[in-house]
Amino acid sequence: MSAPQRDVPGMLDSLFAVARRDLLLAWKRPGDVLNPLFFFAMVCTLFPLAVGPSAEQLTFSGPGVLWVAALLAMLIALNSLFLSDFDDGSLEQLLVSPQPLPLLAIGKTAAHWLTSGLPLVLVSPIVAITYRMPGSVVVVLMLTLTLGTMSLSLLGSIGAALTVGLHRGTALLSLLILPLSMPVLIIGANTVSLAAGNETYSAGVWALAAYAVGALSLAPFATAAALRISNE
Amino acid sequence: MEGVAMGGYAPYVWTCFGLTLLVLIINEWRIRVRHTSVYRDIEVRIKALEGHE
Amino acid sequence: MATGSGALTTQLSGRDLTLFRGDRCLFQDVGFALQAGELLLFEGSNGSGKTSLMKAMVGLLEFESGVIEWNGKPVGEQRQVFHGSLVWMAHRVGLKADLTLVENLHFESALRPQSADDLDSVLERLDISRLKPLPLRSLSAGQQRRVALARMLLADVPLWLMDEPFTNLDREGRALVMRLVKEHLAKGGLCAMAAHQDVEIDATVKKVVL
Amino acid sequence: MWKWFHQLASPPHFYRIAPVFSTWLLLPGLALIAYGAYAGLFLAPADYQQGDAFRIIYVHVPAAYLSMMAYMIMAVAGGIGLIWRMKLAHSVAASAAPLGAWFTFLALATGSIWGRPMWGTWWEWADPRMMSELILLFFYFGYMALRSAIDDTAKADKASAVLALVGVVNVIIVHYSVQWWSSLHQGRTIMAEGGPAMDPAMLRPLLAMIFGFTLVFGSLLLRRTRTEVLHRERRTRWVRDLILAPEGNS
Repeated sequence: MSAPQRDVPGMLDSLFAVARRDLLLAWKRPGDVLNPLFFFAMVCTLFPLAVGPSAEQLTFSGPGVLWVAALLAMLIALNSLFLSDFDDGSLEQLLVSPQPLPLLAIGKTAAHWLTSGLPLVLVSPIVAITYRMPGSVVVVLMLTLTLGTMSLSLLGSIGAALTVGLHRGTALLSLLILPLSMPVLIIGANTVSLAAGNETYSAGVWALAAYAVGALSLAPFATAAALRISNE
Repeated sequence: MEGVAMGGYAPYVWTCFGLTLLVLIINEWRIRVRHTSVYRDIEVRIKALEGHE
Repeated sequence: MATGSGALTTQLSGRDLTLFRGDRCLFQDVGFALQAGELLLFEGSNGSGKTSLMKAMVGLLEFESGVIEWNGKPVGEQRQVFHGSLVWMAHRVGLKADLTLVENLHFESALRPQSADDLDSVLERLDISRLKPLPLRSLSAGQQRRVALARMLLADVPLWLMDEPFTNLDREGRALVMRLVKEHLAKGGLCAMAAHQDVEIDATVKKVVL
Repeated sequence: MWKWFHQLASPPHFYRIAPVFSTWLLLPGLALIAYGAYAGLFLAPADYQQGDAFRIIYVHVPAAYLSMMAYMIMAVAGGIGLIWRMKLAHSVAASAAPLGAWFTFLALATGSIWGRPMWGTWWEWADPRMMSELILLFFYFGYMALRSAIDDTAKADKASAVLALVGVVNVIIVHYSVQWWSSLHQGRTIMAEGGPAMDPAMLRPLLAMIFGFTLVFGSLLLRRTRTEVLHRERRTRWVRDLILAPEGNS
């Protein structure tokens, strides 16, 4: 070219651009954000109906129920992570961009967490109060859910990338992601239980934080590799 | 005979060993069946395409 | 033979390219060499592997064998440089139907080097500036193609890769594409195109028949 | 050495020599299992706590061991296939998955049967080993489901290799988190910790069983892989020649 070629935009700029675009898309389609939330609320309603409304039972099963419901709601939200990008060809455009794909994957996952994990964390106190959870435990619940849903978003992005474009995607995605997410569920729910029983729970919080950091440093690479494979 | 009785645990112990044997046999059998069927599929296809016999 | 690969000449070449899809061999030992200012045409009937060849060129598919070189160096060793030098206009436009034209193009600007051209003047040239506030889903297929063309014009890259650029375009639109490609080549750019119809252009055209 | 390895990995060559290797693994493997089973059932002394029920260890531990080894083989083979584009490695990974799932199932079944006289229940949720094993089984199911959901073999190979590698990291975390969890709930384990303290008369048959099972597993894996190779290469020239001129030129 006659003029010297201009520089490629910065890597972080592209990360934020991807996140901003996905947030904008979520804003234009609020249903995609709200549906998992309604699902979360409904699963939490089903449990007292099934096992009985006694206060003792609710405080006992509360942490577990909330965590399982949050896990399932995250799973429902995951399906759409790469689906529309795959369908309209914009995934292909991301793959041939000069930006590092793991970073773009982080951008997408971050936007996904902001529109699925964060709302869950914000709604969880309301549900927790109906389960007779004391305030100090609710704080622990929100803290563990924050760290846990981050990990779930990151892990889930791997599964979503592996199954995007497959016909039986949804059921398969659960089959892949649920075993992966078990450590998060185990640590998260039991930490809240420990807090509810007035025992020391900090080890669980640290473990969740470590898991989230580990997931953040490894999962984007797996997601990027999976996206390249799935788009073939 | 005393050894076979396994001090009262015979049903458990022998079921486990039997199950193990079964799993080994099933796997061995499946491998043979699959190999034969893969081999035959290829044979049928090649002969159909190339008109042997 | 493309010799003398000086640092200043932009060139794209492929050697011994073989591609399989599943068990099926799409093509074998295809080669080409493209210099600045030249148009490369992949010709062939539907299903001959034109699209697959182009996808493999940009790295979306893997060649069974063979190598693509950009400025004399295999693209596998300089993925980011190569991707920073191209725009890929695929069959699907790759834009978000829920976002407006401007929002879409604004996002694209964070991915690739951008030319100095002003967004408004580019939209004006493509005759889509009145569509600016509309979400892409309310645009016709032909108008969406034009937005994809705007993405190409706004990127400051030497290599244009176009898969069936004339689909969904009327006669006027096709003439527009040809004019844009010609200008790009005249500026020293390169263009590779898969097309199943004849392309009439006043430039050096190399053909690969699949 | 490298050349030899490459030659071994070429499909026709592998197809030809796999049965030979397989037999040489199978026969000593079966002999070891025969000895181990006999000695374990009749020669080894009964455990002072569990009585004769402890003899289930002679099939449970090898099965559990193989369930994990198969997963490691699957992940390592997948990684090799992904990085060095070695097609044989993907065939190995594809063949190891169902075998591994079978041994995981066997470990779960024998563990559960063992648990019945020991715990008084078929399934003890708080036993960390059984839980890890169960989650491992789910991993296998996910892996095989992903493979079968993708039609294109090359794509299925790569996608499942990524999954297996992610799974390996996670299997380890699952193990520790389950252990922590069961310590909260007073988990009970059937197997005593500290293997070396075992009576040699008990340990010898166990080692023979583990080793024998490994050899038999290797033999099964080789032959499964061989069939997989034949299936994948079904359109190549060497398979055509092999099928049109059978037995004659061996």
